[in-house]
Amino acid sequence: MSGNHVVNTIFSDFQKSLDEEQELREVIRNICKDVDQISRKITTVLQVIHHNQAEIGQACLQARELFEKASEGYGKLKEAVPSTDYYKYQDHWRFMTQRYCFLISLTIWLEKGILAPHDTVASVLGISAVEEKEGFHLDIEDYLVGLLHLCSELSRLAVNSVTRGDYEKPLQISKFVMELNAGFRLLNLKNDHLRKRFDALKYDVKKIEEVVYDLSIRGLLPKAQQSTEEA
Amino acid sequence: MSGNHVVNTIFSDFQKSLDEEQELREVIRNICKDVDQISRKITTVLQVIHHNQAEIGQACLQARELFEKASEGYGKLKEAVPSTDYYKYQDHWRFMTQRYCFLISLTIWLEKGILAPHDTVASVLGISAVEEKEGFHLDIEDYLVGLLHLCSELSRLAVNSVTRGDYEKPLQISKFVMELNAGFRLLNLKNDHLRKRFDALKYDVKKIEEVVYDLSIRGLLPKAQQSTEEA
Amino acid sequence: MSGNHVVNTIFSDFQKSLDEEQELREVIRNICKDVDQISRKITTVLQVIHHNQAEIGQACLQARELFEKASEGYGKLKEAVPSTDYYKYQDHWRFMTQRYCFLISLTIWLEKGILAPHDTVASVLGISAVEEKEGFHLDIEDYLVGLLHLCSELSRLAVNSVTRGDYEKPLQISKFVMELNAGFRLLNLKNDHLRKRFDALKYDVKKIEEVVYDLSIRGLLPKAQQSTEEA
Amino acid sequence: MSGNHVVNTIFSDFQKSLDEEQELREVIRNICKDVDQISRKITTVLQVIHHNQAEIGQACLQARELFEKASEGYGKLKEAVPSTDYYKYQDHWRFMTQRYCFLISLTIWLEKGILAPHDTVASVLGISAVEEKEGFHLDIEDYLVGLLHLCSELSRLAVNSVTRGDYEKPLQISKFVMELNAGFRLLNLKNDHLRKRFDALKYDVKKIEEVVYDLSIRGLLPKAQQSTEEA
Amino acid sequence: MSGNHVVNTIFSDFQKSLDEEQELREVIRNICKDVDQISRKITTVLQVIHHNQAEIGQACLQARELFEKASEGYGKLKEAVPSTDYYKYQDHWRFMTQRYCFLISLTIWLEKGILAPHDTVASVLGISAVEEKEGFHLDIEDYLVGLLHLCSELSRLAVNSVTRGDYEKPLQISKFVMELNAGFRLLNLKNDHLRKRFDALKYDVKKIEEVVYDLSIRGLLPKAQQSTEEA
Amino acid sequence: MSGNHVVNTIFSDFQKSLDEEQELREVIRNICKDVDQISRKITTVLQVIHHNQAEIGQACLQARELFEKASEGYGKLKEAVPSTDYYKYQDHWRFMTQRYCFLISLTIWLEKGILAPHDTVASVLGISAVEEKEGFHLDIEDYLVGLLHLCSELSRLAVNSVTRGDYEKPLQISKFVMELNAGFRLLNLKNDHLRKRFDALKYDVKKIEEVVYDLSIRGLLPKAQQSTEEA
Amino acid sequence: VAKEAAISLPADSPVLAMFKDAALKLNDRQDRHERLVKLSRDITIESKRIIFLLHSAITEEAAEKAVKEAKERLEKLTKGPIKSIGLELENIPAYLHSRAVTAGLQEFIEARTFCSLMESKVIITWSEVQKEFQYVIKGDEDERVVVTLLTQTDYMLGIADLTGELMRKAINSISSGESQACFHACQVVRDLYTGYLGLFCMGKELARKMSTTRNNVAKVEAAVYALRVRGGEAPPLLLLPVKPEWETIEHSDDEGFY
Amino acid sequence: VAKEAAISLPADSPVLAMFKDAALKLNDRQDRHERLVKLSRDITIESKRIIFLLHSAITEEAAEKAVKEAKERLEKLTKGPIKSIGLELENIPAYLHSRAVTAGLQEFIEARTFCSLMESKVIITWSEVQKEFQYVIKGDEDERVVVTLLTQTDYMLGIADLTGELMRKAINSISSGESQACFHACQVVRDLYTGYLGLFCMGKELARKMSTTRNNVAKVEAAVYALRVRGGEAPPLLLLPVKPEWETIEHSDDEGFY
Ligand SMILES: [Mn+2]
Ligand SMILES: [Mn+2]
Repeated sequence: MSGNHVVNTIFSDFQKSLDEEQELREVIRNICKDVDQISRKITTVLQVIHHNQAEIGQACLQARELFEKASEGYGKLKEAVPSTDYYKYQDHWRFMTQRYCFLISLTIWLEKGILAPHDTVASVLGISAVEEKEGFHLDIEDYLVGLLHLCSELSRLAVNSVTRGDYEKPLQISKFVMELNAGFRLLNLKNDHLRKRFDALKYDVKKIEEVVYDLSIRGLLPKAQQSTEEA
Repeated sequence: MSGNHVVNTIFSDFQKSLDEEQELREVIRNICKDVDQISRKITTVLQVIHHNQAEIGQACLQARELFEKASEGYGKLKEAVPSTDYYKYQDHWRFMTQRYCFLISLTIWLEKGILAPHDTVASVLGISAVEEKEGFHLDIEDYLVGLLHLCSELSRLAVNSVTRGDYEKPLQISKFVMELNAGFRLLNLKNDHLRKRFDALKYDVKKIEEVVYDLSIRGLLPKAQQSTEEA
Repeated sequence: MSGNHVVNTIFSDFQKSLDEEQELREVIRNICKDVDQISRKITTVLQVIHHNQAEIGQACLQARELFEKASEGYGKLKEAVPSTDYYKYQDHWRFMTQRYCFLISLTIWLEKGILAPHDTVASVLGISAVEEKEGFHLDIEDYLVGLLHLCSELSRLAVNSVTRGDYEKPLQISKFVMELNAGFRLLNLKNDHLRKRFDALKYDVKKIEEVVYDLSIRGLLPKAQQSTEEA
Repeated sequence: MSGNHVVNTIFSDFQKSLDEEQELREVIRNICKDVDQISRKITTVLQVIHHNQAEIGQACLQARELFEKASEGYGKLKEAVPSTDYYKYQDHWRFMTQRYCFLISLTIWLEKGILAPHDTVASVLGISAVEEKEGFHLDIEDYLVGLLHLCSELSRLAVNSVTRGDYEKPLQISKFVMELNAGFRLLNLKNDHLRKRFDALKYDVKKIEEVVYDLSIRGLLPKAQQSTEEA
Repeated sequence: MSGNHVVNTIFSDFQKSLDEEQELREVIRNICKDVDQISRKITTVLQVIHHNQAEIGQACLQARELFEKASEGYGKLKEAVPSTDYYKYQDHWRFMTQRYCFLISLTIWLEKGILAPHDTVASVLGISAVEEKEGFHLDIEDYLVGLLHLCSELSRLAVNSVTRGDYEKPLQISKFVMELNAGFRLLNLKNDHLRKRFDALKYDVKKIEEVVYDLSIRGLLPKAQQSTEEA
Repeated sequence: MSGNHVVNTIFSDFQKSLDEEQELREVIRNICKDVDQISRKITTVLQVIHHNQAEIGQACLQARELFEKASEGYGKLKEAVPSTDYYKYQDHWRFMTQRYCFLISLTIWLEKGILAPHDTVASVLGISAVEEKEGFHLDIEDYLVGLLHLCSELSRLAVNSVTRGDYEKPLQISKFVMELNAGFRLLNLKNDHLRKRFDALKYDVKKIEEVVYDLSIRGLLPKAQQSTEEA
Repeated sequence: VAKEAAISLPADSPVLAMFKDAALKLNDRQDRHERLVKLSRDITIESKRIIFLLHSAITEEAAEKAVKEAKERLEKLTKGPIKSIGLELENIPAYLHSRAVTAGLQEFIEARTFCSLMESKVIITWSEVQKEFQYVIKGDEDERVVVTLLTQTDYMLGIADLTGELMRKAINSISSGESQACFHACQVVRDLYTGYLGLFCMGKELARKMSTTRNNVAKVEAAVYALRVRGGEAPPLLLLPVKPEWETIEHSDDEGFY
Repeated sequence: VAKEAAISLPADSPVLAMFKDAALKLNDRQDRHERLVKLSRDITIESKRIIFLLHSAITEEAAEKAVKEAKERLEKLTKGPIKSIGLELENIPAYLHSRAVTAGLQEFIEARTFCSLMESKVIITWSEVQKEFQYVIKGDEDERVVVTLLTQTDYMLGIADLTGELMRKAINSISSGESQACFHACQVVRDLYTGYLGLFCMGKELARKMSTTRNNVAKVEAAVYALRVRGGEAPPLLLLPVKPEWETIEHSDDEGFY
């Protein structure tokens, strides 16, 4: 019967596309697994910043090397994912990419004390920063989530810097995070995940403020800084 | 009728196996109930560490005695559970075993300030640390969950030590937990429960770091410590 | 530092065991995927019994061939799973095995009109029916769930047979399902899943009884049958 | 410390009462398990009524014997449960009691074709029908739920009687169930469970009416009956 | 017809008992509504403790007056509920009673800083603390749930006291809650609701400990306290 | 503080309106309870149509008398409910009104064999059929649900009429229900409840068709009818 | 510090620029999402109405008329809101907003395939529908092609719901006496069910619809069963048992039925 | 029979007329419902944006500006979609469609009360808002008044959500150094919480929001606690314990803070 034949075709076509999708997902999963493992290594490498000022530079170098490797992984991903299907498979690399945005922006901050722009982060990963009809890129939301992770880590760093006797970093962090905070306030967030992360930013800001206050009250703020503060 | 006979055999066989399983579960439940009760006593005994420095040693001794008793219970359990069925009945003792791992590793830390290895904890319970060919063992996952409980308890202890005027313990705790944290970070966890518990570790770490910070900024860090830190 | 060494050993050991487990799960998943796919083919092949009497024999033959293939897959599974870990990984093949129990018992019923005993079904899958000392077996619960699926499918078949003008099959089905029903009623079930499936059996029974009733009141019952009934 | 003493007393008192309750529940559970097993046997014994007219009498006798045994169980239950705590533990025997109400009223209907009154059913179980000042009784709601089960079973019996060629029983059933239906319709039910069961009654009624209809249109109604109907 | 008579009697009897129960529930509901409303007033009155130290005494007096009124309500309840039916209708007053236990124990703690024993709370409500032979009593579980609410409220109070500049209360609260915590830890809880509430206790404990820590590290602990602590 | 005062006013105003609403709901509930009880009586009175042709007229008369009483109840309802709040409280009488629509349309069908229009049904209840900004009326959806109940009851009546030997009524019912069925097909239903009820109409139609078919096949259709059929 | 920093973010700050840019992008996304959700809602409502229209036809000619009207209205959807979706996403990754439009497209597929079945007894395929979603846009000088993405999953989800409509259709055919239509609908539902049974890795959403599909099969099979056993076709004489006397009467009238 | 009856429903059949009439009424309802849902969605989105606007102001003058803009945009809502709701329901029982508009109105209340609090530290009351929902419509010759129904429950549900915004506001004030604003927000949240605690028979929806409200109280109290104990106000000297030496350092610098 022709009707039956059509039905059969419909389902076998669909199964074929399901199989292909499944296979592709397997490929993606494997690439992501490797790239994710690298991110875990970088995280460990960068942990040192909380306990050892002297090794920060070295840690950044190591991180940079690992970013290169990660970038190769992203290259494979870019190749594997059909150019129109970025958002179809995004869940596979979403959290990982957010972590990379965090790690890269942290490294750059440690290196130069500046905010890594969206396209810089993207270029470290070897992908585009522009969202077009087709193509693999760095989603702006993932980039922003990465920045929120960064603020959280920096608030921890502010605390640990003081423990280590470094009274300058908290102020530097304070300025930087305040700027980001001001920036984030410009965003009218709807997205659930991003919004939730953003709501937590306040607590990081508060913690940093407390650290700076603790320093200021004890006259531990670096001189130059202090006079500005009192002004 | 022979068909009927087949049916009857199937169902009476099944009922028999159902009954046996039921009975075995009853036995396991009863053993676990007793062993669990002991764990609750130990928990109470060890609560004293948060309020009374002087009684810690005594508490450890008491805990040790109770571990002996618990070990007898685990002996019975080992006997009751067929070697192939460890994972069939695991849910009965899983949470309890995690609590014991916590309690034992806490006791050992209090006694010697070191991390109790997997096989040491297992031997306190009188069971093997390896999933041998056949047999009742201390699942490494349960051991690790126990360690995560330990970190949580130690972060509480750091807080309470300071209240009690003991400014050394927080530093000791800090070092210990940081090492564990570094270890955990390398793991590529899939397991849901362990993963979730692990995600909470960062809060414990942060808490401990903040306690150390509070001491540091007030110059309350023990001298020796302080110089090392600054070095 | 020795403490550090202990920590490292623990975590690298654990990572190793995690990796091994992960790998094993991957192997199991892959085998199961293939075997499961076969089960779906068989399911589709056997759907013909509802609208085409003539092709039932052919469908059974096809199913038999596919069971052979499935049996090879179970062979691999048996090899892959350590004897002590059947219950650790059972979830991977549980639903699939229940489906096979259903498909095999349906095929055997279609071929010979009898109930396939537990060990027959197991042997079609090439595995043992007994939970021997160590080893991969056909869990009796899964077998029973398969039988409940069978009753459900047969109640559908009773309806469709009549539509097709076959008035004998409903009676045959009625006898068969009543016997199974009587068997199940004796069980003191605790297990949630089996219990739930069993509770649905009464609807299948009722449906079949009503089909037989419809035939009987219209004098459509086959002769031989009718005299027996009246006797 | 006296405060501490108060606390200790409170908790040890409570643990004692918890333990006692636990023990009592264990006793109740064990009794219920046995009594429930008997009910399952009776259910199986009475299944024969759907397929074999001749053995109905015998089945009733067997059921009666088993009711005696069940009654002993209820005796134990009555003794175990304190008079003020009937409703505290009711959930343990609620479903089982409903099943007994069903089985007893079915047996009595099969024996004499009449409705077993509340107190008759209670006396078969050896318990009181009234919620006396203190004590274990047959809750009327459970009795009514039992009657609703009865209607359901009788609608099935009407169908199967016809299959068996017994054209009288459906009429007898019809009269009986219609009366019960009229009774239930007068109730202003609030209770959720009873209400829900009651809502299903209309399907049983409809089924029975359709069976009588099928007989009537084919002229299969017994003579005597037919004339009455037409009168 | 006699059958019909039986049916009628059954249903009219049942309707009568339904009506009576309904009426009783109505009575209970009305009493509970009034008593519950009072509890809400007390809750509101006592909220002042979080932001106005000076009015605490006054609030306790008001609460006491309202307890008198509530006690009258409980008197009516006691009269309305038959001695055997406490557990039948318990759901009507369960949550309300738990709230009263909380409110009374809070008031007594505010007044005298001690734990209100079970029988004291019961006597404030004018009911017995024991489940006597027959009768309305204060279920110990409800009492304990009330205490858990108390711990939660006190942890909030600890925070707000500090905000208000009262640095003594947190210590008093800390001692009190620790004792209760130790008591609860000994319990082998099965009950779901109580268990769940209990699991939340640890968060209250932690919060209070951190408040005391914050005071301690800043040298804000009242003198007497500090010396004891250091001892 | 003025802010606080405003907050207090907001809540006391709201509580006042809540109290008033609560009171009103109580009044409504009580009226509905009585009116609902009448509907139950009417249902019982009209049950006779299934078993006794001769008493149908009498039953209609009785129903009419009870409708009068119900209409008084609706009068009270109309008075009690503020004219703008019909849909605020509709849930209280929704199901009851649907039942009345069913009962009234059934009575009118029994009396005259015609469809009771919306406004007729409304006028029997003494309320308006028009939906205006304000006022108590008969919601069109409730009226339609009532008609669906009617179809269901009539399909039952078709079956029972045949049993009673009345071969004319099924045809009359068939025509009537077919018309309604055609009418309902004009409605583009979204409403969940109405849609669901409507989906069940098909089964009533099917049942009626079967009855007419059974009669036709046996030549039991009234003469006049039969010739039309064959035409 | 905070206050100061927050306020003083200078106009030429790169941080400010970055966030302003991000804000623009995020707002665009949100607004687009809202517009797409509205389009999807419109498609859903009209599709439901088309399905309703197709059900309401009882006679064959009414059906023809209904199919004709349905086709026109479906085309209006294709050339209206569905095209708008394509235009909206012309330069945007389509999957980014697939969740906004899935409900509407699924319902459209339900209507579209239902219509194709009634017209030609054949279900229009995914690629055929996808072709209908291609639009040639004429600019001032050049032409360009815009496509509204229809994922194969959305198509299959729509088909799964189609079984429900076919079940309704089948039962309706009984009450209007068209047993052939009923049998046909039944077989299509069965074929679709068999198709779904064979699927592997079908995804959560589709798996969730399986139990409804199973129920639809049961209902439609019960309907044709009833049609055979109670309502219709004379049973093959060969299978007849010894006729009881009441059967004689019955069959004497059986001639010419149907 | 069926086929015949179904088709032959004569044009003058009262049954047909009744159903045609019913179909009209039901369609009207559905269409109206759809329109109202769309209005409600629009109100929700714009209200959320207004709340966002109010949060984004950090300095006092920025706040004044934001409040001014918020008021204008709120008024646009009142005179736009909210008025449309009133007009849509001018001759319709308003409660019939209350579910269609509740989400939008609640969100509006959240924004409206948030704005009133920022403007005057006082929450605008239900009856005041209800008054804003009254519109004088000028016809050719006469005037009439149209009111958009705001149920008191919707108002209270909006206020319950307001506690969340106040909590955010409070924590934001800390990070921008305005501790007075923080204390004020804290006290308002507490007062609202106390208010809800005292409510009796508050209805399911409101009861469901209580745990969120409770969390908001906890968060805001933790914030002011931290402000006091760590970030700010010198503790009253009377309460100070014997100063350990390290405290001397600390307090020597404490002068002039804040
Ligand atoms: Mn649909
Ligand atoms: Mn909000």
